[in-house]
Amino acid sequence: MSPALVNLLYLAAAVLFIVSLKMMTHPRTASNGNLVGALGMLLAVVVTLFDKRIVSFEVIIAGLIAGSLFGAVVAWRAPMTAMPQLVAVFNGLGGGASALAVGASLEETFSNAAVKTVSLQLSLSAAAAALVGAVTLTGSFVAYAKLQGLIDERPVLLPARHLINGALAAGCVALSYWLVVSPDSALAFWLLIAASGVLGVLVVIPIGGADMPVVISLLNCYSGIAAAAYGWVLNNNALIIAGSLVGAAGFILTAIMSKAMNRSLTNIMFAGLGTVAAGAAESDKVYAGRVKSTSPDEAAILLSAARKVVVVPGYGMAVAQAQFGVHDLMKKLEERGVDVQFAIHPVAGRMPGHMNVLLADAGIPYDKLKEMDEINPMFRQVDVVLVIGANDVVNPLARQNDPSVPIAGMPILDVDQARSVIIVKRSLSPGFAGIPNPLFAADNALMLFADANKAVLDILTALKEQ
Amino acid sequence: MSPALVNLLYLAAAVLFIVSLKMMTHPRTASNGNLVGALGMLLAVVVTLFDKRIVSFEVIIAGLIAGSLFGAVVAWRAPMTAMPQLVAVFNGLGGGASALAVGASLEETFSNAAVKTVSLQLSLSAAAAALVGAVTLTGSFVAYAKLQGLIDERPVLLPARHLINGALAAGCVALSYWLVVSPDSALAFWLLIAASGVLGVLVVIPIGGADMPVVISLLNCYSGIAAAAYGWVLNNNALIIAGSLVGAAGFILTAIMSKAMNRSLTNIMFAGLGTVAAGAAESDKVYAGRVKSTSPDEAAILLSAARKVVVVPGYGMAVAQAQFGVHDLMKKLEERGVDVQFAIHPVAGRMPGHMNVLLADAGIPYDKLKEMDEINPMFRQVDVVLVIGANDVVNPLARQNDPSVPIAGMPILDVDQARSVIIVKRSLSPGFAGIPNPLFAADNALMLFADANKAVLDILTALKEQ
Amino acid sequence: MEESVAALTAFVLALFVGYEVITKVPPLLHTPLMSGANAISGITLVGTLITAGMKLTLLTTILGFLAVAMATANVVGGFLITHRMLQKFHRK
Amino acid sequence: MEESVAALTAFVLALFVGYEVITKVPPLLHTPLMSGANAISGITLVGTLITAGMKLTLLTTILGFLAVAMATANVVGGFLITHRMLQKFHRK
Ligand SMILES: NC(=O)c1ccc[n+]([C@@H]2O[C@H](COP(=O)([O-])OP(=O)(O)OC[C@H]3O[C@@H](n4cnc5c(N)ncnc54)[C@H](OP(=O)(O)O)[C@@H]3O)[C@@H](O)[C@H]2O)c1
Ligand SMILES: NC(=O)c1ccc[n+]([C@@H]2O[C@H](COP(=O)([O-])OP(=O)(O)OC[C@H]3O[C@@H](n4cnc5c(N)ncnc54)[C@H](OP(=O)(O)O)[C@@H]3O)[C@@H](O)[C@H]2O)c1
Repeated sequence: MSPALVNLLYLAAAVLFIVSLKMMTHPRTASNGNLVGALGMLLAVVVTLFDKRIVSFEVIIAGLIAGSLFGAVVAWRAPMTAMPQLVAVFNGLGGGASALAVGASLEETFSNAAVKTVSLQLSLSAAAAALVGAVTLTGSFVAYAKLQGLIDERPVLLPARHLINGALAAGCVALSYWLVVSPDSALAFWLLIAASGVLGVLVVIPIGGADMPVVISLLNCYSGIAAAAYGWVLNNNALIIAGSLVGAAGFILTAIMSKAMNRSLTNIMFAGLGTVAAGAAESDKVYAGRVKSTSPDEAAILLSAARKVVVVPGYGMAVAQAQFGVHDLMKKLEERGVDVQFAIHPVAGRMPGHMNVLLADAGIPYDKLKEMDEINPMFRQVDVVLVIGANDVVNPLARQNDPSVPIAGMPILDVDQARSVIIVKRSLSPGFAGIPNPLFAADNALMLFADANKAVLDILTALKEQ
Repeated sequence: MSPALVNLLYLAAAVLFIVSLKMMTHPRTASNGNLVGALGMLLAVVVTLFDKRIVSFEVIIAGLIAGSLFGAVVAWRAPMTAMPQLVAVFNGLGGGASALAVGASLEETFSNAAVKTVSLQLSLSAAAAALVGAVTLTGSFVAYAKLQGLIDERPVLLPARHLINGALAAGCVALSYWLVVSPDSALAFWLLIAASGVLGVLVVIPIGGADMPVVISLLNCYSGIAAAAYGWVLNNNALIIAGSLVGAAGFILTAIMSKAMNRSLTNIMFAGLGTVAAGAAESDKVYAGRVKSTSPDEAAILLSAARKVVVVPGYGMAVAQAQFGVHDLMKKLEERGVDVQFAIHPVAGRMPGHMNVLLADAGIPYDKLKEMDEINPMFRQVDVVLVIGANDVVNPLARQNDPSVPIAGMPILDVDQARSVIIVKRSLSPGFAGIPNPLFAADNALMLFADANKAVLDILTALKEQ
Repeated sequence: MEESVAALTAFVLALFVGYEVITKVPPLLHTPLMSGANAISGITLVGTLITAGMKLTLLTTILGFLAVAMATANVVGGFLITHRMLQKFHRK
Repeated sequence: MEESVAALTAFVLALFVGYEVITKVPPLLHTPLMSGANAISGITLVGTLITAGMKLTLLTTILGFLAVAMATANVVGGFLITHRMLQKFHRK
């Protein structure tokens, strides 16, 4: 194929990626949009294989088969709840791949006896790929391990960690300099890979498990930028455009998460949040004998007497895997003529859109899932709000201007305006932000202390027996 | 300057254009956005002047001065109501400029004794520039003349016009072919200019004055595409990017207008609409003695007794230049504690956003101007709606599915749901669509037959005398 | 050909940008948008400058002058009327 | 250098496109968006193919194989989990 035709087809692949992302803006078209993206990728791969530059196919075919098998099996078998860590793994693999590929180019250049120097473009891109690729690889795997529960998800705060990380970063810069300025062997490259790999681990270890989605999204953003830089080296528009699209996506999702949590990126990356426990004294003051608890039977009576019920799911529903029970509960209530809707806070759970995926998995139609801005004005007309494992996203303290409250200024779901609120959680212990929640002591609030899944099933049984 | 630096600066100019359009998405930033666009243009011009290719500056400086003076004087002195035709004039000049520039390149090539052939790229682009440029130039000037009232704004329907236009278009194609295939003199080019110029006149003449904004917007779209094509010849990113931005803008505005009028582009371009008069019989059936008329005094009493008043401006307000009186009326009513708002239909008037510009010109703050979707649910709570020179945009016939109604399916302002409606216009004659309006015969409607400006001033006087 | 593909890339991407950005402009600002876009289309001025900058015969000099003057009128007039219009928009 | 400017042009324009398009994705779909974008970032596969296609020594062969396999896993796995997730979304 002529170079112009190749480039034209790469452009077509890039346009398919854009169309794919555009189709992601609506749930009706999103699924086909993903297929369009896959088509774009297929086109890019086929064009590359037909391009003149490829002379040997054995390694490629072996790699394609091995990678496809691994990717397909892992993606097919993973449960819906493991999505964040799965994205992390695949993203890490992608980052690692570009680092290794650049390493191979470098080794090949050095193994070629005739060539004794490396072009500036290659050495520059090698340094960038080593840095970003290795950090993405190890950082993503630490994120995976934390979310999967393989290692402690709490922040691991090494003494003098800022000092160690600073020294490592300086080392990386020095190695990159060596690689770019006097590239006489691949040693600098592999040392750089090693140093960046360690740095990736050390940077992610001190971040709490709950902040992992932000980290994953940020690493996703990096790998997009890395792909674009790689495309610059290869002068390949498909890589450049796809890379910057991904970079933008990662950046925006990171920004949305930080904004919705009302924290800066610096705070997430360096503050080691997630270790603070709420002072017992403080929570005593808030709750002090004013908390009323209830039973599944009473909850069932309240719910079946209501005309309008809104369910507010939170992280606890994900932990307890209660979404299937919630689906059955919705069906049962609807059979009795109760209007059931869901209120989804933008940062409920632990990643953007977390609750939507779980509820969709359980078969709840997406037109029942209401965004915060849409449902907040309606809570006054709601008879019963059923809060399932959510805490921070319904905490009225967020409305205060007090800077000592970590979630101050974060918009919340105004469930306290409903006639009555039933809150399902196991104890009075705080949520992600580590602060007590005055809602639990409100006049119209009833606590149902139990595991979310058990509570939902018990309510369901009670409803059936009524 | 090195070519790379030049291109980098052109890219910067293009980014400024994008930022400029992005800032146009909010009235708070739009004014600065326009300045950003002008800055981008300045950058592009300065970069071009410093580029090596320019050897003689006299002609350039003379042209810059002459053009600036003309543009500034015309733009500065024109009244706000003349905006559509002004845009047409400037757009036409831009189209003509690119045609002449390409013509100059062509003449220069032929005058150069050494060169006996012209590159395919130049002859192709010359044909394109001649076609688009000349059509834009003459078409825009006809649009200007129609809107300015220099020629009859009604469609001029020549006999056999489709035949004549078809023949001319075929001639243009033949001339382009000659120009591209055997470019041995500039004669083909100038003949093509002449033919396209005539075509531009003949294509626009049969379109009614009210459809002119659509035509102007379409010509704007063309001139964007022409600029992008020109950029392809010069291999200049600033032209390519700016051109496609403008092309997209023109296309979208054209689509919005056709959609809001519920007509296809083909219908607008070829149907010669605007000649139909409503059958007298039909309107008799609709109005048949059920129309109640009122006086400025009675209107003043109704308005001052209201708590909530919504003003619906239409084309008649623009014709009568009543916006300043409307502003004073709003002030007077507000002094008396009446809540006054404005309901703006997307195609009220004769160009998109027409009413907004006029009301803003009269000093009415833009947060009082409500879009259709926002205000429609609120009409039930409105005491008095004051319709000033609007007709089609409040015609309940549009709600019917009857395909013989030209505006069937067009969304309208639901003014008939308000407690009472006062309609200011000079007679029962129809609006742009040429159909009767059952609203005028509704139980809660009162007609105030007068010129819009006179009626508003009379109401104001009556209010002051109360 | 390589260059043409690069040009096409810029063209296609800019169309997407244009589409996305312009569909976000509210109806309130459609008239200024129309005239602002028209001013930006005056970018052909850059092309006319290059042409006029290489004057040779009397004919091309005249053509170049006219082209520059017309394009400049488009640019200056376009930005100016847009500016005048937007100056009128203000909150209470 | 010319080429680099063209690359930069594509990069900048694609950033604008990405920003405009992605800010329109509703929160409902943020998780699939994240994993879909990750799948697209597997475009580095194209780069690894070019590298692996010129095998020379044993070391570069191994590296090339690993790179292709890892990038393929990213692409295949990424699109597949996105597909599985999106299959779950449906109206009543
Ligand atoms: N979505 C995102 O993108 C994202 C990303 C990072 C961080 N965050 C943060 O995560 C928080 C999300 O708020 P949220 O309201 O969803 O959750 P939350 O505030 O973290 O509260 C979760 C609650 O669920 C309860 N819970 C845990 N396991 C349970 C089980 N098995 N059964 C029943 N209840 C259980 C816990 O109380 P008990 O222990 O008493 O049961 C806890 O109070 C916000 O602070 C947000 O800023 C969100
Ligand atoms: N905005 C756009 O982009 C655009 C573009 C092209 C076409 N259009 C079309 O234009 C129409 C706009 O609707 P519209 O309701 O604004 O206007 P309209 O339906 O055209 O009605 C205007 C009314 O104003 C009255 N009028 C004219 N001069 C007047 C004066 N001096 N004083 C008082 N009244 C006067 C006329 O009645 P009298 O003669 O009885 O006074 C006429 O009924 C729609 O059909 C739309 O599709 C809009």
